[in-house]
Amino acid sequence: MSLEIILFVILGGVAAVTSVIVITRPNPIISALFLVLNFASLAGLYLLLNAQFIAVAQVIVYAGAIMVLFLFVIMLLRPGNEEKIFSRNPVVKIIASIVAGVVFLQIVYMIFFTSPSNSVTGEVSASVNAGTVEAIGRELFTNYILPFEAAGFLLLAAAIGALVLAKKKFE
Amino acid sequence: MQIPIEYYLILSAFMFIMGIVGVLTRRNAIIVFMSIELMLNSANLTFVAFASYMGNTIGQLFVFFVMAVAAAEAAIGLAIILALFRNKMTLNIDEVNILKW
Amino acid sequence: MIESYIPIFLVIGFAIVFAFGVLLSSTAFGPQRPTSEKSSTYESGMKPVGTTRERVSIKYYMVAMLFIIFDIEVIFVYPWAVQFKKLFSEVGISVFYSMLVFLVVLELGYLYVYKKGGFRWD
Amino acid sequence: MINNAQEFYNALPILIIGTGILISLLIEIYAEKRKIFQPWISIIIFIAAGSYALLSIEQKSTLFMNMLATGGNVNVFYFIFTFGAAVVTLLSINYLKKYGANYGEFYILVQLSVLGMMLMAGAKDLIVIFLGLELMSVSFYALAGINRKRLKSNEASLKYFLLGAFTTGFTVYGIALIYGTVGSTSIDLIAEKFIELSNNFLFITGLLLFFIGFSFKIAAFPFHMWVPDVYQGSSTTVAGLFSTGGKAAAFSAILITLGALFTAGGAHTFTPYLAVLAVLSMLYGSIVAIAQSDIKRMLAYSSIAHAGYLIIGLAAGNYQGIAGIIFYLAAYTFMNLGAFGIVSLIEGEEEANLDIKSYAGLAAKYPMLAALLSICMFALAGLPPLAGFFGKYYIFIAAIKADLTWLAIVGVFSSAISVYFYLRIVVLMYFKESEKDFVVAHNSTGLLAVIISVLLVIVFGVAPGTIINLISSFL
Repeated sequence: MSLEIILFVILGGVAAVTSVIVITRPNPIISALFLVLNFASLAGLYLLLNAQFIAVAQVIVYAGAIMVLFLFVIMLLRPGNEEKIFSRNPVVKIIASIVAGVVFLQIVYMIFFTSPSNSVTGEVSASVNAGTVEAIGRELFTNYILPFEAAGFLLLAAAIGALVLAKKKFE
Repeated sequence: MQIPIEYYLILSAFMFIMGIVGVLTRRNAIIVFMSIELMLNSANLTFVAFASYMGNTIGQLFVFFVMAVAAAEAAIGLAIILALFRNKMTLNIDEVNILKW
Repeated sequence: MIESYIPIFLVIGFAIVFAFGVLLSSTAFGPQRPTSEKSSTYESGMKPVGTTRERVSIKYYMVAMLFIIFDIEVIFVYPWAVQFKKLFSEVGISVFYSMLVFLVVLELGYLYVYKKGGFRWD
Repeated sequence: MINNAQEFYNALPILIIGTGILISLLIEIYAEKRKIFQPWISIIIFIAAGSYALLSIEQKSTLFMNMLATGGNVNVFYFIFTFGAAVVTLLSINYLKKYGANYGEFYILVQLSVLGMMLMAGAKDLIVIFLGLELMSVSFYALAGINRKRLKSNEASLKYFLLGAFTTGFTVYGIALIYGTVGSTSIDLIAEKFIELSNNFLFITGLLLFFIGFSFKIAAFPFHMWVPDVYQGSSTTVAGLFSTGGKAAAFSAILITLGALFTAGGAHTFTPYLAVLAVLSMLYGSIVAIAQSDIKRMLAYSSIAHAGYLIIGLAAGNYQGIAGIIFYLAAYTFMNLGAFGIVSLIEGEEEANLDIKSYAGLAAKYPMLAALLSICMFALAGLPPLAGFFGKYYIFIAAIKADLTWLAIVGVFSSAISVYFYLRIVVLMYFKESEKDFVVAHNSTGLLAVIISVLLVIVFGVAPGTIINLISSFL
């Protein structure tokens, strides 16, 4: 048992369990809190995968994004608005969970069947260099300029759209 | 790398399916939205896992752009939810039904 | 590789232990003589009314929503800043222009939001 | 980036729109009389970009480090998007006042969505497709809900957003699997490795998930539930844009990826899946459209049926099919915009007169509108000699050449059903007495937009051969 395996089991377990909790809690506040934990454990997994910069970006971006989500939950939640899942139409939902389980097993089978680990060459040294800020910056500003500018316009569209839709007094 | 990539893929597939189940079974618009975030993040985990096992930067760049997209969607989605809430005072997507669904 | 993160994990572990440790030690070692008055909710001496799950009007929601967008902008600037000198000597001025275009697009968006009063408190 | 003058000229259509967005934003920030300026400036930008795209149609090249293709059919798509958006803008000038959402941002968001569509049409890399798709979708979510005070509009945008974001998840996951098996997101590389990977389950799953994401945008059958609600709830002109520009853009992205696979010899990998999708979309759309009483819902279901006809071209998996799809998209864009345009002209304040019954006896009161709407309806029904007929004709011929005669027969059968509900409106207009008394406000810009699109429909119907030859020569 190396450190890496221990960390993977802990972080992966946290990610899996919290994702279940997020979608099953009746209270959105609890869901939001566990979503934070889920994203934090994903950041840890990114570190394990030598994607240092992505891990940092994950923490920065989702700390902000989730904070805002949380705010909205507090702002919009009516007392007593907590729904009971599986109470309405329980049969349909149990069937949905069974279908989801079957699909999951199928994917697991498929992943082991194709065994991608044979086709990917695990060069640890290359991956350490691939995840640094330098490598990402180099790739982004040489080959990926068009997507980069497109992302700028995407964020502009989101800013305009958010203002148009949500500003209280708007003319 | 001691952990085979399969385990990362299975973890991300599990999160993806939890996201789908969340979208399909939950009725609160904000929780549906959180489930969608889960789906996007599971795709990100797949990207990073493949990228680092191949020693390749492109996948990590893609994660970057997916984060930008998730942020844009978060902003616009919350704005839509807020606009709806002003007029209707509900987050339950089953109560949102003047148009036939 | 992962060993190089041990200091970070140590800091995180210390933070968790410290946070929980202080809380737990105060309950473990502090004197506890609860009365009904003490264990009721503290509302500045008034009698507590209503539930705790109340809707709270948050006036700065517009700023919060726009924060997500401009947060991403900063994340994009960061790798550029780190690599700028190196790329400038290799690729030339286009590295500068590509970031200029990106910033102009988003700052125009910022200006638009500002002019339309998106940051106003209402 | 851009290295020489020629590359700059080739990139002009997309650069014009990009600069145009910034100019419109500045106008929105500073200009005093922006409400008057804004739409006209954006129309000028669209027409400039579209005309330049047509002029430089022969200049094939790839730009931005092999990220974006220009020339050939990419420019045909640019023409469709920009002129379609120009028509929508022209229609919206007076419509938005009536609808109660006369914001300058509307025009900026339309431009942003067109930029997204153009990125999708020219993409050489999955990342550009993805960002273009999202740019288009985010603008569309905002456009659907632009009338913030109206609950219907809120509801339409919420439904569009939740389902759209849900399918974005599928698209991203699909791209992740494709990337993992190929090792790159460049479409050329994916096509190169296609044969080698065609037995790889993860790769095929990735492609399927990717297409599921796009089936949503083109409104194909199992992913159609949002279409009628969103079209009904959002403003009529915007619904026209969703059903034409949005659909054309999603098809352009599918054609890019599938077209690359065709050259690699993978033309028939997805034929069974696509054929089922096509049959279900056509029949479902046509049959449910008959039962509709609201004209926007009827047009929405007919748009599902049209997605089905277009998918036949994909299932055929040959170059005739692709050329047919591009021709059909061009024709469909303008005939559908004409129909939505007339609906937006007749629509009164507070969304009155959207009932199909309102059209009874229209020919006596407004012969001009009735005649224009009849032309659009004939074209949509696919009656010769209008553009819609030739579009269907080319696609069905492609299907027969690919040994999918049964699919073509189902297509003909479904168009026969659709003739019923299109012509029902024409019959109502010409042979029924008017039940409701209402006045259609004079709207010269809107009428101009409808006339332009009807003229384009007629042009496509008069000279289909030259256009299809032009399109085929670029394949």
